[in-house]
Amino acid sequence: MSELKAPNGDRRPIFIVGVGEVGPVAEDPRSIPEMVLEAVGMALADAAMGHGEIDAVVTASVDLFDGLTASNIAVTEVVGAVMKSETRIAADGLAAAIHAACELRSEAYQTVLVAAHGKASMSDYRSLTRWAMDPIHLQPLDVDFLICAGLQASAMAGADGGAQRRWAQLAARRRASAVPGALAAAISAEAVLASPVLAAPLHEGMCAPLGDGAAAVVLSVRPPAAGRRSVRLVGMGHDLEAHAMGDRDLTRWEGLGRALRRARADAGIASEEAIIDLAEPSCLYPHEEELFRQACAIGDETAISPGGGLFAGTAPVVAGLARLIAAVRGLRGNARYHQALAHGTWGPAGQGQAVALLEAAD
Amino acid sequence: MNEAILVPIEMAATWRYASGAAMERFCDGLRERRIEALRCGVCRRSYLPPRPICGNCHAPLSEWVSVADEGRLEAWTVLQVPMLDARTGSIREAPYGMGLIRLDGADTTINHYLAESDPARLAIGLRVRAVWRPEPRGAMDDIVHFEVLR
Amino acid sequence: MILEGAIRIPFKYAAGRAGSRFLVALRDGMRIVASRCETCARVAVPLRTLCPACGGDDLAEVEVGPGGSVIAWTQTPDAGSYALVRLDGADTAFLHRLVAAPAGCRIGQRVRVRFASSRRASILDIDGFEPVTGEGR
Amino acid sequence: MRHVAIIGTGQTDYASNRSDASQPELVREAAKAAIADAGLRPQQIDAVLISNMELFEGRALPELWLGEAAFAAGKPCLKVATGGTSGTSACISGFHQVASGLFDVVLVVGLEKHSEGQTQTGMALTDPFWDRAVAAGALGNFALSISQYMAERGVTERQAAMVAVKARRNAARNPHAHLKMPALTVDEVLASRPLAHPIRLLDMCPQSDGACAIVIAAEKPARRLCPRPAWVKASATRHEQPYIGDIDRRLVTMRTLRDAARGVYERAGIRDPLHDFDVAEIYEPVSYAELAWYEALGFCREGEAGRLIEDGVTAMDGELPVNPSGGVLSSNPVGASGVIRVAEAALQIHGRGGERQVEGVRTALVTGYGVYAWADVVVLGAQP
Repeated sequence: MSELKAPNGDRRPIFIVGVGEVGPVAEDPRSIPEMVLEAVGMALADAAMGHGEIDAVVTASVDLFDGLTASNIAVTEVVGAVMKSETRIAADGLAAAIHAACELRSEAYQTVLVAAHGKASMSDYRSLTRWAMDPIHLQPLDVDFLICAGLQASAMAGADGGAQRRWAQLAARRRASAVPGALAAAISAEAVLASPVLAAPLHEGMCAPLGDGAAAVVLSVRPPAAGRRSVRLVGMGHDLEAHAMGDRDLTRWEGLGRALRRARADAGIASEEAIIDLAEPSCLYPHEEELFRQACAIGDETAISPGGGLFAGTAPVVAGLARLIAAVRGLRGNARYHQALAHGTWGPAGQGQAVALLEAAD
Repeated sequence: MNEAILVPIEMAATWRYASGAAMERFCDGLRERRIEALRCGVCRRSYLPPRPICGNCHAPLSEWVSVADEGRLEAWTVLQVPMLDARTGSIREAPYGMGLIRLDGADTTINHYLAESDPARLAIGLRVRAVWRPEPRGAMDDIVHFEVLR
Repeated sequence: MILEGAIRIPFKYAAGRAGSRFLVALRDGMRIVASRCETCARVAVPLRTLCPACGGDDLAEVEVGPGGSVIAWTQTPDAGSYALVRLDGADTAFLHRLVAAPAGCRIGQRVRVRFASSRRASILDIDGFEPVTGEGR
Repeated sequence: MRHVAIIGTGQTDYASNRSDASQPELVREAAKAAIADAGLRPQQIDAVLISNMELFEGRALPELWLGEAAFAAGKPCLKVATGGTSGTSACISGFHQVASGLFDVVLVVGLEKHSEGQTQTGMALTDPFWDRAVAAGALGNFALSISQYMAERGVTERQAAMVAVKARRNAARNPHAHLKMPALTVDEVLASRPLAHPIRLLDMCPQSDGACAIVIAAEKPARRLCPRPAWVKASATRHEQPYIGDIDRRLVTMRTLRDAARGVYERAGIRDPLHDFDVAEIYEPVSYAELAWYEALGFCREGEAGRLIEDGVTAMDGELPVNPSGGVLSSNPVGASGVIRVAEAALQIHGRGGERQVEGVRTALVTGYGVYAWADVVVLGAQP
């Protein structure tokens, strides 16, 4: 492994050289391998690379959501992992990307492909999330991720009567900026409040619609070919909160605060006030975006989810990697953005949190 | 008094699996007792089951090859304990034979049941042929099992 | 083409030392048992083998509830209602169903645990929290 | 590459049914033992990795419920689930996380509680268009590949039975092992209930409940805390095509294990594995597989594996003791089995192997095996 000296100490910069995303759509008629094949093909083309230049693969998938034991076996060939190292380590694509960056930092590899897939349409996804809950004290009550989100929203709204309206307006604003053809059509705040309640105080119009998708990213310590604004992953951190809702302060995402502190320490960014030009949060509900802004101390100077974020639609497990892709595209396509933050979360009420800090290298 | 409590929970779940284009054509073929493999343009290996790409060459598989419903027994065993038949959810009684069969025209083997379940009458290299269900419906169990050609 | 595949498989999860004692106390004594951490004195429900606050594992058994106050609640069209309740004597909140509250309830509402008539050392030995009328407006 | 070492290990006892403890309580038992063995306090763990084949217990995202018991609440925590290689792959991920400089100390915990679930879950959820049509499971699939291996390499049922005997006799000196049979004989193995020709009951690994944990540290803490750190010399993972029929004569060729071993030997300076290694903990779900691995790992030439076991070369007093712990054949909580291989090899280098300690271990080989032919290889050494 050649010794590449990094500008900031012994660590080499990590470039995000290729991104590719499929969906999210309400229902993709294709098989999971076909969807992942397309996303990987897009990412490799974007990186102007072939499988021969990929040293290792990191994948994100969940057996119970795919209905398949060791479900990454379905994508081994399409991610190019035959006779190669594949690490199937995450339930969210951004967490997988963070582990891939660790593999690069360890100098085990120079270029790593990250892939994630999720098909909410192939199962009763919401009821499958019950099987992630404590089987002794929670699962027999049929508690699932949506019910946990309702409880967190309730704890945040507290006696604040205006919370629902504020959230309806935020959901309407996010969906209005979604790219045409997205999973979620534009909707007014009134229509959001008129939509059926799924888990009080959450109305259906507030909830990010779940669908099918796949995403892939190529990370490398080798600088990308010139000609386009290159994007670097400069800091990363993740965290796992306590599982029981009753053990946590539901009015805050403490785990995200810790993950961001780790990412800033990793990036050598000392001050809390480091500006973030673009944030791509992985928030399924408006109250989660408030938790996100609070935990990351993000104000109005930061552009948040220009493309609508998850409110435009998302695929489970893919969400965090899709946010990383949105942040990379944002930095590439917008000269006034220099620092971006991509966020991923998994589990009930944001129990797992991951943060990646990106920089455009002009 | 330390009673060890167990919490019973039954999992009942359903998934809607998408076959993908290649597997769909393969299953359609089975309905007419036709077996087709997909050949890799680079390494020329023809794969069963068919799939989007060749994992060795990272090349798309697009050349369909018709394959016979008989071939060579490459490996065999006889299951002597009952096993779950995941398709039906019922238990498949023992003994029953199983083999890896290289069908004439295919380069990979397929794992399927054998009619023969006496180890003394099974050996690598035997010729075997598929026994089809009377009305195939387009699934791998349209082949009931493979009989040994004596 | 789409193929439907289903499984139906029974699982049985060991509640373990702490879980078993908690569930047996529901069944036999209609008591809600929690752990008080000898290191940081926080009381966590249900009974644990480790303190969620400081990670300590020197824990004493204490009883909490049955009354408490709602810190969060939700209602679903199909799966009923749920509440997170800080039971009297506990530092952590406890999640269970909300019963006898068709119109839901409000944060801070006083509730009490309603036990099931027939109990078999399960979390379902509790029917849920029912609002206490007339106590603490 | 930044040097990393294993400085602590912890294991529960493995048994067919540990309904005395919940899954988190087993995880806590192993994690606490490993942290104490490393001379650390839980707060000094920077990140946690969990290895668990969630579907066997019908779970999704198991790290959410189990993480706290592994001291992971408030810390970075991820999970690996890649069949039998889950444990070794989680350890390799831990090596990379420490070598990355992001963490100085990482805890890896493997767990499985087969008694809580159904073994058929693994078989029921195979490819619905292909494997699900044929009820085989690991047992049937191994039996198929063994018929090829026996035909081509001439190994006998008796030689396979010798592997099973070595495993359970070694296990008798391992307090954690599930199947301790100090007086097991070859004839007893050959007389045990037939499962899938030619595999008999005692040729096959058990299903066990249990957890195993290791603590991985960067060079500075490793030297400060551990008298004889088990340094990670090299590691590699190779995955394979998805269907059993894709893999040509699986046990005979095993290209994944061969390629992983070749690369790792090169980086670790291993030229003659049979003599350069002092001990090996390899992943053998069935007796015949250990013989196939001897050849794939270069302990002997093709077709000589039978002679190796007959001549006692891999016995405790042989040239290269294989699986002093009793191996997967004696204890098999799948999500933990790969971590057990790494932990047992590290114990040998630490010199804390107790009754199963091999004399003067300086270099140890570890392998992980999963699904049809996924392979992991790790080399540990007394020097970085």
